Amino acid sequence: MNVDLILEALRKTFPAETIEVRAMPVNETFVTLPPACIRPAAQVLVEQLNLRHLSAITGQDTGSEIELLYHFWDGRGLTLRASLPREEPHIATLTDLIPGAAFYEREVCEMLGVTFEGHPDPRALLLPDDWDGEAPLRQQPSPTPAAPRHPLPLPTLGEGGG
Amino acid sequence: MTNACPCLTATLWGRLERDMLDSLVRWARRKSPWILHFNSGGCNGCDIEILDLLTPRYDVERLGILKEASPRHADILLCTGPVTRQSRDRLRRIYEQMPAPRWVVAVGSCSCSGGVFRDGYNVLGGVDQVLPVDMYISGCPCRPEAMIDGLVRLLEMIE
Amino acid sequence: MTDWLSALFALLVFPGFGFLFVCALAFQWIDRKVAARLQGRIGPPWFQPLADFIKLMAKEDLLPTGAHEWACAALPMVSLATVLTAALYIPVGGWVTSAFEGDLIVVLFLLSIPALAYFLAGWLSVSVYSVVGGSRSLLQYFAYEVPFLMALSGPAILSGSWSIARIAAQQSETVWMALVQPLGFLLAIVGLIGKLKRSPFDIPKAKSEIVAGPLTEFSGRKLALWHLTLHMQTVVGIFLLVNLFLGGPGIGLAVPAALIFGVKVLLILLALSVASVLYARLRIDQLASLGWRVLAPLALAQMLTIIWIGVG
Amino acid sequence: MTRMTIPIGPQHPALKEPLSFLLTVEGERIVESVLRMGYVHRGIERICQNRNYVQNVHVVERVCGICSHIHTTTYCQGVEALLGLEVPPRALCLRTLLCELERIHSHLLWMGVLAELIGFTTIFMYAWRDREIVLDIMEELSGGRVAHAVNVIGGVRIDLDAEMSHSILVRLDELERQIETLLGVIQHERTFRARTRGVGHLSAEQVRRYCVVGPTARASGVDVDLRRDAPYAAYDQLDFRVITAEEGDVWARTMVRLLETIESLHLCRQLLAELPQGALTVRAPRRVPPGEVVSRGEAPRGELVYYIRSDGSDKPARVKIRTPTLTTLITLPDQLRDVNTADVPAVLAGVDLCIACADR
Repeated sequence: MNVDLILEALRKTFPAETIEVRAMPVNETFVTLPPACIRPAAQVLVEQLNLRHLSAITGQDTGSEIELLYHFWDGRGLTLRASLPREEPHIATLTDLIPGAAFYEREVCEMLGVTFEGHPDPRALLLPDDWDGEAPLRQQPSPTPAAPRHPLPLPTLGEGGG
Repeated sequence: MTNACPCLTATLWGRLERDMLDSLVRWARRKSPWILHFNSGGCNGCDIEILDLLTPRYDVERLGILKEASPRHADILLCTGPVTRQSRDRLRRIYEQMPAPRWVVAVGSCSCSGGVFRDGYNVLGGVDQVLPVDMYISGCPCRPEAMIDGLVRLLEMIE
Repeated sequence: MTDWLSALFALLVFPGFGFLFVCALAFQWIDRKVAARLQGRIGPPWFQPLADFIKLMAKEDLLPTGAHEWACAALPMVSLATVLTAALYIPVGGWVTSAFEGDLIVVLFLLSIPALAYFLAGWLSVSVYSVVGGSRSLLQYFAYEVPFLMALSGPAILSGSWSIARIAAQQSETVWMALVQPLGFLLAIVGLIGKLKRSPFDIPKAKSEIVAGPLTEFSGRKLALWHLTLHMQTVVGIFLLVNLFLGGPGIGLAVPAALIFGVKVLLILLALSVASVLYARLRIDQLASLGWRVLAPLALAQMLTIIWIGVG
Repeated sequence: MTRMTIPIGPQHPALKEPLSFLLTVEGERIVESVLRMGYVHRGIERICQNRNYVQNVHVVERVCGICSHIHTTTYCQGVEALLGLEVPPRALCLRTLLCELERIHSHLLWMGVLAELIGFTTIFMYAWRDREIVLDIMEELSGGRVAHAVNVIGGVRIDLDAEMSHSILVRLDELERQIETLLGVIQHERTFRARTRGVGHLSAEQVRRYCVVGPTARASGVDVDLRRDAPYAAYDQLDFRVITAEEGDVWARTMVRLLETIESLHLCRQLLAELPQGALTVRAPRRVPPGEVVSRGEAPRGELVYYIRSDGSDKPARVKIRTPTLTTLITLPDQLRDVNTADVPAVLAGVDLCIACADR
């Protein structure tokens, strides 16, 4: 993977945007883009540069905003970063470009409450069916306390222990 | 007089017979514990050690232990891992499907107390939060030897 | 009076329930032990099958809501009864309890009833796995039964009699059928594995696919009876094969006939155990194609050859 | 033909861990499958935010019991990069040694599980019997059969001397003979082939679309392996082949994994022969300077990604774990379409699911 080539392609696609580039440890390049550019940028990566392996999507709540990190990989790492507002964050889905992104997006959606517009199946991925708390990775004192100790009436003892 | 005697004999005989039958059944239960394994949120470490029990080095079939697939056939429920919210109801349902007499064994530290995950937002704690546990086997992960020891002690309790 | 008593003895002790019960437990133990040793394990102690049986008998008997209660209770009894009845017509080491011309056909008929009961048990106990297992057991029945029947009719045709005792006795005078019809013998063993739903043909009760097949929802006493039926079927099936293929009781040697019979029976049991260890489980469509493309044509060819030789 | 719904899981003998599939079948053919996971979701990413960096080594070790070591390796590697630590070469080699032993253990375990699920109990017994050799070695090295607690931030906790290294080499030779026997049996056993050939097929194009990694991808002819593509730990000094196959079915995955175990054995031998002398750890400060890092490692199941962000305190602000199983789970509805219900266990086992990894 040639990072310069990718940056050139991205700058050509978004001439009006400022693209911040930082080299990070372990062969990684972080590129910050406005949220609206993520999907076109992914399109460029997939269709023009044949960079199709999306390793992961990390979502994090920095306290002031929700950050999404799209980790691509092709011999070197390339991470696209976008910042979303904390109130009703939403961004376009990548599932039609990269079907493998479906689970990553579902996870970010339930963990941080980010809406992925156009996601074909936005069900919860990991949280239980009866989850009624906040999105658990949002910064807050504690994400819905784990259900209290002894939350259920214990079944009658006696059949066991013979 | 003529009535009392056979009556007494019959009672004595009946009791003897019942005792013999009782001890026979207890013997059979001790010698033939069939286990069902359910992971309610564990990391896999204990689960592979449970499977390891069946393999040549530990071979628990020599103790009569068989790993069954259906809750209806099992005597002992081996639980691994902490109980997560999603698997809580399933764990209870499996227990309810098991015919009496049945026993529950918590295998591994998570299953005993919640282990390293006890403050997780999706973790309810150990198996005893949901089911009555008859035997706790600690360890992270639990060694196969410890499991055999725990199971044998449970079987002694059946006595 | 003595007639009546001896009939009762035959039903309950030998060669009826008592004898078959002991054999079923012993065979089950031998089978498990041999398989374990072949897999590098130690295997269960000798009383294991007995402990399993008693424990299951003493366990709570549950059925899911919606299952046919009386049918589920009756089916294991019916199949156990048919197996026991079949056993009465099979000579054990030269001991003939009852025999008549054509009892082979009756025995084969009786032995196929448990397969049907097994299917019904799956169908009536409402669980999805049971239903799938039941329909698989029926499919399997059609795959193995035809070659099995054709293979077993070989000795009957050749010896000109449909009485098991007479076929066995005739072999004492001539030669073992297994030597005359090695192919038929092989087909009969393969068919028997299918009939007993043993590995590698344990498709209807494949643990990793459909839990325990038709028996998934059975527990306690009913399960114990089902297991007993299956293991008694093993015993009866092996006895039948020994009588039809491995020669008759008397060979004029000093050794008692019962001992020789026992050795032959053990040989077949060992063959079954080894086969169960050596192969992966087949899929139902693979078994069907094996049954109809390979086993059935072979059995047919063998039968036609016998008829041709017999007539010529 | 009537349609029927068959539930597979959460408690099902084909699954060692809870996962739920609702299969809609026509006869024995599957037309649709719906996946529900999350039964083992413990919220590890959140737990990690509440513990300090040192405690987290033990938490991430318990993401998965089968590939525990690669989790700590990738995590420690990330934290070390944030700290700018130079880990001593001996420590890197020992880390790598454990990684490879773990790969052998994981692949043999998988072989056994697959064999059991297709009804071949004997192979299961043999594979797991041979696996005990690796477990013994790992136990002698670290004190744990399954969880090793070998890695610390800045190095490793274990050491070995010449005598132990010799005894390991002897046992590795024995293991190689056993694995070759196993390979021979599997290649020649017709029933095994009948149950795995053409089952659970994934094309190279599907692998790329779903971003599948590891042996599953390699069995479909996609040549990816982080050990070669982005050498971490001591892999840059080692010489090994990346095994690939073209067929993309369970059979190909079996071959890839078994040949990989042999390759891993060679790697272990190289490591033991060229083990550098020197320190085992460097001192690591408790507080980590602000920064972020993406750390990658090749787990037995494929690419493992850790993203760690530090805000300057002694606890990480975010630990994101992307495990290889998540990528294979997404392909399962595709793999299961039009498959015979009897092949479901083979398909599920074939991709080597580790639900504990995927749910975290």
